[in-house]
Amino acid sequence: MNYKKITVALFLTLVCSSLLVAQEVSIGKGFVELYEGSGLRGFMNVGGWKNLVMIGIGFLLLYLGIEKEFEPLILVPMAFGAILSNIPFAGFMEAQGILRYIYDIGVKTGVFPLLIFMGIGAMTDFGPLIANPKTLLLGAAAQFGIFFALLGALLLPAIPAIGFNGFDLASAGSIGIIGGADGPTSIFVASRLKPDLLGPIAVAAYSYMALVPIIQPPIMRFFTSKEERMIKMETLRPVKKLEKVLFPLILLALCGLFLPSATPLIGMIAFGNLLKECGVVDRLSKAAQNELMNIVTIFLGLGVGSKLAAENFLNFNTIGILILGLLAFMVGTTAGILFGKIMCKLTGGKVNPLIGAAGVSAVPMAARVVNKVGQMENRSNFLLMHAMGPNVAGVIGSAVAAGVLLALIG
Amino acid sequence: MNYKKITVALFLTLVCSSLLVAQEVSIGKGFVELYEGSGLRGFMNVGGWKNLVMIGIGFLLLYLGIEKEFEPLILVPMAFGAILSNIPFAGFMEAQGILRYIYDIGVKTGVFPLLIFMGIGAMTDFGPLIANPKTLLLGAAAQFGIFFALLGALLLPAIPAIGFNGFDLASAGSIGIIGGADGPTSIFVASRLKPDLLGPIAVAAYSYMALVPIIQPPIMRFFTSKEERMIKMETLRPVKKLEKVLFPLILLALCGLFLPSATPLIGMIAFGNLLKECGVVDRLSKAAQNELMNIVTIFLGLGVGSKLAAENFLNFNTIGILILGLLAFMVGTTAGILFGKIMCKLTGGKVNPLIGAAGVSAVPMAARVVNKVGQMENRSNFLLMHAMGPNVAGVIGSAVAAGVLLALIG
Amino acid sequence: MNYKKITVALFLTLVCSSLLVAQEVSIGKGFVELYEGSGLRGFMNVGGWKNLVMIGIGFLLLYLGIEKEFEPLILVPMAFGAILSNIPFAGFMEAQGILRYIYDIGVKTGVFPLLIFMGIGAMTDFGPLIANPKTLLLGAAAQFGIFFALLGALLLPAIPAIGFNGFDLASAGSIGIIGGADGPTSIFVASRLKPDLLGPIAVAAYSYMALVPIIQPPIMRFFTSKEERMIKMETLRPVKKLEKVLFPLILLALCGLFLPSATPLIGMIAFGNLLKECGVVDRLSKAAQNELMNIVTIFLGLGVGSKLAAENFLNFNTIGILILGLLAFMVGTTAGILFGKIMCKLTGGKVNPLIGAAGVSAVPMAARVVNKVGQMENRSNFLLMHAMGPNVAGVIGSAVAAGVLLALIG
Amino acid sequence: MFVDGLNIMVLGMGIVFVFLIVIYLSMTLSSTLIQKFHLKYNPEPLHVIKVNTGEKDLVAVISAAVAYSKN
Amino acid sequence: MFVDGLNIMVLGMGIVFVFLIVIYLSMTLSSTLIQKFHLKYNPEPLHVIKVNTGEKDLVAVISAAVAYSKN
Amino acid sequence: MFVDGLNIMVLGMGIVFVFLIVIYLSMTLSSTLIQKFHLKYNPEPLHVIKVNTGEKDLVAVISAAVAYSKN
Ligand code: NA
Ligand code: NA
Ligand code: NA
Repeated sequence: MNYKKITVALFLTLVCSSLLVAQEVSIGKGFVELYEGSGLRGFMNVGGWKNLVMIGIGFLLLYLGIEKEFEPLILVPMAFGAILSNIPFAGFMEAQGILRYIYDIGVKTGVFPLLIFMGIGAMTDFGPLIANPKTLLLGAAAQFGIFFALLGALLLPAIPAIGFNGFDLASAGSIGIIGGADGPTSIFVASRLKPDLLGPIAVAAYSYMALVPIIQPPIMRFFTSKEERMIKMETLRPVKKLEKVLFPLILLALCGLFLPSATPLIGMIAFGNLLKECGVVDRLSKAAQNELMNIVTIFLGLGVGSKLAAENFLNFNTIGILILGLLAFMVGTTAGILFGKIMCKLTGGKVNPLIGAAGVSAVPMAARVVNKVGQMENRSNFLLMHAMGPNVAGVIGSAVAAGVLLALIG
Repeated sequence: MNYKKITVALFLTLVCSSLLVAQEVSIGKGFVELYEGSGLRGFMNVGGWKNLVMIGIGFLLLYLGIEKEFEPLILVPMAFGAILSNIPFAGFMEAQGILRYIYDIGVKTGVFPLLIFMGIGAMTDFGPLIANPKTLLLGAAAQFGIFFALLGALLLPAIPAIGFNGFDLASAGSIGIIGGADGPTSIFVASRLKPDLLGPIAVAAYSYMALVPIIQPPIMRFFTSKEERMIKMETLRPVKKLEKVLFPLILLALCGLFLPSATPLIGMIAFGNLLKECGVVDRLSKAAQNELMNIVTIFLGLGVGSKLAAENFLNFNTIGILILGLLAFMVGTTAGILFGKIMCKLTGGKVNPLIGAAGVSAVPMAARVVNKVGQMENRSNFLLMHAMGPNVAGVIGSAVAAGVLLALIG
Repeated sequence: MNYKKITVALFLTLVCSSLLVAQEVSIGKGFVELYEGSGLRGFMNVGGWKNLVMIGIGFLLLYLGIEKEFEPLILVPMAFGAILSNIPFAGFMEAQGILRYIYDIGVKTGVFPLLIFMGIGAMTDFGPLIANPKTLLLGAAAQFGIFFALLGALLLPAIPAIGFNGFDLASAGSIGIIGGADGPTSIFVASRLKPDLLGPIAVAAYSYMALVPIIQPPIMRFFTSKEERMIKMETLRPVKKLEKVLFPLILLALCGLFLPSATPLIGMIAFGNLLKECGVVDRLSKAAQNELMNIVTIFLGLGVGSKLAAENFLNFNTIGILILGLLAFMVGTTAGILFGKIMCKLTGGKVNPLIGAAGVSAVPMAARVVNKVGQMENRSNFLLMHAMGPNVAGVIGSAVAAGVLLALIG
Repeated sequence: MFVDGLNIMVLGMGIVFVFLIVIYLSMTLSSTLIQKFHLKYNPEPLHVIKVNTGEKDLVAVISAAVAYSKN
Repeated sequence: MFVDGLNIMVLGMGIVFVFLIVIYLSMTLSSTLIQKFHLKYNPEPLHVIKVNTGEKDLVAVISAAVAYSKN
Repeated sequence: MFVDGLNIMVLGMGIVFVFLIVIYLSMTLSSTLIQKFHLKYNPEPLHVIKVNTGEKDLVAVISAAVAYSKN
């Protein structure tokens, strides 16, 4: 059909002629404009290489999150946030940028970590802790790492030659809390005490939580004997529903009375847990555990990732934070185990000291690690439920420690 | 293994020596600081006992919500919000407090009640009303309680001796709407007319809605004879899909034409209902009913609870509000029943006057109460579906009344 | 029972006497106030008829969305937003109006379209594109409609006599992007370049996307021969999981390097897609696809609808936009098909040119239309999967085009 | 102010009744029309080529794509 | 500042231990009381006329309404 | 302004094509490398002690805890 060909020809002519006309004018200028606004050019600007390095770190975190399954739920969004916010001229952190909105609305205000805490409350069964409340002490002992790292941060001398100014008290507190082995608590405290360090602190907190199966076992074996590791514990008593319902209320009441600065964290976990345990608001409990939890996790990850800006991350502070954070973890684990040994002695060998290591929190990974280390000595030794007690106690313990820090430093 | 013991010993020495050093310095000062910031101390400050009373009220509401299942979906979060916001120094209502954000973003703006209305629209089947539209009149009559309580509020004399200044028009309108027996409507109107009274009004509205099975039956029996209560009603005609789809559109059109001040409420319920009935956007309808509804319910409860501040609640206004609210409920129920009796007469006994009581709304409880009271006289009398008509009509009726109040007072 | 009758009588007397008293005073004034604030009156004010027309358009969009199933997920909320925001005195767009909040928070900022893009990423399988990456070129060619319409918009002369001032560059770019056949991209670009035109642009974009089954087939048949339409394509090779996981990362890296202004769109789609493909964060992927997607869709629709204000819609700009948008669609389709014919020639007849039409995006409708048109010639020809490649390539292509426009005009 | 309250009461109850009666009349009218003209709600895409556009379709296509590429 | 740190450490660990011991005591007390007085968690609506008010009920009524009107 | 438009058109279509061709080349390169070196996507936790850390695990532990304590 001829008229088709004519249409096609006409169309192509139009296109070509417009190309010819346009080529005479300032296409070059437009091209330069595009080039000037490209990431390629941005990376070559002063300091641009830093963004490139941060993007590299973002991809590394992605790799760890996806391929090695290090806390992927938070690491994948966080890594993506880091990558996006370090692309030059992409404007994610500028006035109208989406990551800026997310950070300002939910991270800077502390709202997202608190909603995560509500979700954790709605997901956590405090039964094992109620059945054996003595394990609360293990959750207390393991917080020693927090204060140890705080002290360590203060001891680091300023070395102006390499641009390191030492850490002030607010920074030291934010760093110490990494030893609490609880991501949202770390983010919450850092957002209140030292938002500039939020990026590296969150990275350290989640990284070490993911590394629990690597960091803890050697320490556990170093400080315990084979006999201690083989101790079998008595089956936990059954817990009544009423005890579970009252638990969050008791927690809240005591926190309000003695340490209000910890109530944002403790209050939200108690709220979530009450939604779960009271049994008459299942719709809300499920929303807190699922819909809201998932949405907030995406946004929290992106928002925290957006704080992995080159100027805040690529400096000697970060190295200090990573080292101190690791120390905090190790010392916390050690303190938990040593206290476990004391409890073992005092109870005449009824407590397996390994469960003290779960006191750092890092729920539920630390409890599982305890179980595995125990089973390496004795396949029939099931410590999981016994380790869940100190494990959830550790969450409470680090929230309390956070409250103390916020009250004394904040 | 000796080296282990040495490590342990060294570690313990470090801990102990640091304790000794530290004890020489100002630990006392830090302790005082913590004590000064504790809830214990806060309750002993001037006015601190009021916070304690409010927390007690919070726990009472929790008890009612959980143990007695009084509208637990809203009462549990509301009670928790009240407790949290009354803990001294916890800062939930201060500039960076999470409850402050929730209140400012969703309650003060009226956004949360409107989203709840959208969800209610997506959950409500207007079929029984469409099948028997005459029951709209019952939903109109039962709104008399609103205006009765409004008048009552204006009649209360100011008694400066006890610190009661009487109610102004805006307060009276906000109080009256409690008689609408519809929580979100009450919260919406109060947030526009008199935010200071929002706390007690919301508590009164949800409490009386929960108390419908206690408040209504005596009134129902007082104003009706056994014969009236035994009246069986004709089976409702089937309703066509098209009628259901058109209903929200008609509702919206009329509301826009005659009473725009009611369109925020009516418009959102119509929107939600259209999502449900049109059948082509099930994803959105389900999101409005579930995900969004649950999340907003949690936040609305917390946000409203945060208005249960001592200074706004512990005064004679609240007593007046609780009494007037109860009156509004009772008068509304009475008006509905009396109008039901008139309809019974006019139709030659085809209408059971009991269903008039469902006109206050309090969906679906009031309709169920009608059913039960009917069955107490005659086990085979199923009034549920017949009562659903006036029941949902009551929601529309109180939204219309709210529109009138907003237009004339707001 | 006598006492009952007395109560009833007393009650009725009270009501009637109050009516009498009240009638003496300014009920008339109140009635006038209500009338002055009614929609009826509003429509009679200067310019009020325009609101009425816009409401009519809203109902028309509802009809198209519901009865004709034109993209109902977005059209139903959008139509409702248009109706609500055009009701006089209802205040949906005023300082405390819910639609104003929704628009300001999510549409003006570009947050909602970006979240939709994340959801699309989490829902899209790029497998067919990875299996046959040459189809990317078809997705590029079909973007010609964007720039054609842009040029067309600039060519329209200003006709002051009818109040048409011609389009400036920002307007032309926003109009052109309609040819990208991608709703969120259009909304995002318009919100950045020309928010005033957002309403008609969104309406045009979604309308034409819905009209793909009407607009495209005649063009497809006009530019292709029966033999071409009957071409069967080779089965696509299987795609490895690793390729799918790497795809969003490659996309992001290239976009960051060469066209940062497109990263908000491309970055969010890559993020969503990575959540889906990496397989270790299913909770988040599902949240992005469902909960978050549905909630944001409701709000985006309402927010965009709120921009269908009479003053922005009822003018000659809108007519121009509708015509230019249609042209953009048609030219884009044509360009895709013509490029398909070129590829057909170059590959010795291995590519069915029809699949070029799917390059406009409008996922997945355009791909289905290709399949149907192909099957009309040969029932056993399944082009669906082959058309999905250019189809999703079209999404990327128009996001890239959007980036160019934002970089050069924005 | 008491008189204001009385006015609001009369006006309010009046408006509520009138408005709900108007709804009643409109519903009756609409139901009558629907019955009389045998109108039906029967959403059906008006397409030259019949292609479903609802979300089921989207899911179908995506599932197909997923099914295809899972190998 | 090091002294500040030491103070915070001592005070912090002290508070953490004391606080968790207080929780421990309170839990033990509450468990004892529950055991002793045979307290139970048994949420039951207190209604003159027994009408369930939970959400299941809402769903039931609405389903009933839906079931009814689907014809 | 018409010239501006032409420029944008040429530049725009040019960039779109170049960019999508670059994606095409990168994808081809990546697919080739994957094929050549038999790379696989096989996420597996690198742990001295093998402990799964995904969410299934979390759910499992919590369910276990729930199961245990429901008596
Ligand atoms: Na911890
Ligand atoms: Na009502
Ligand atoms: Na496109």
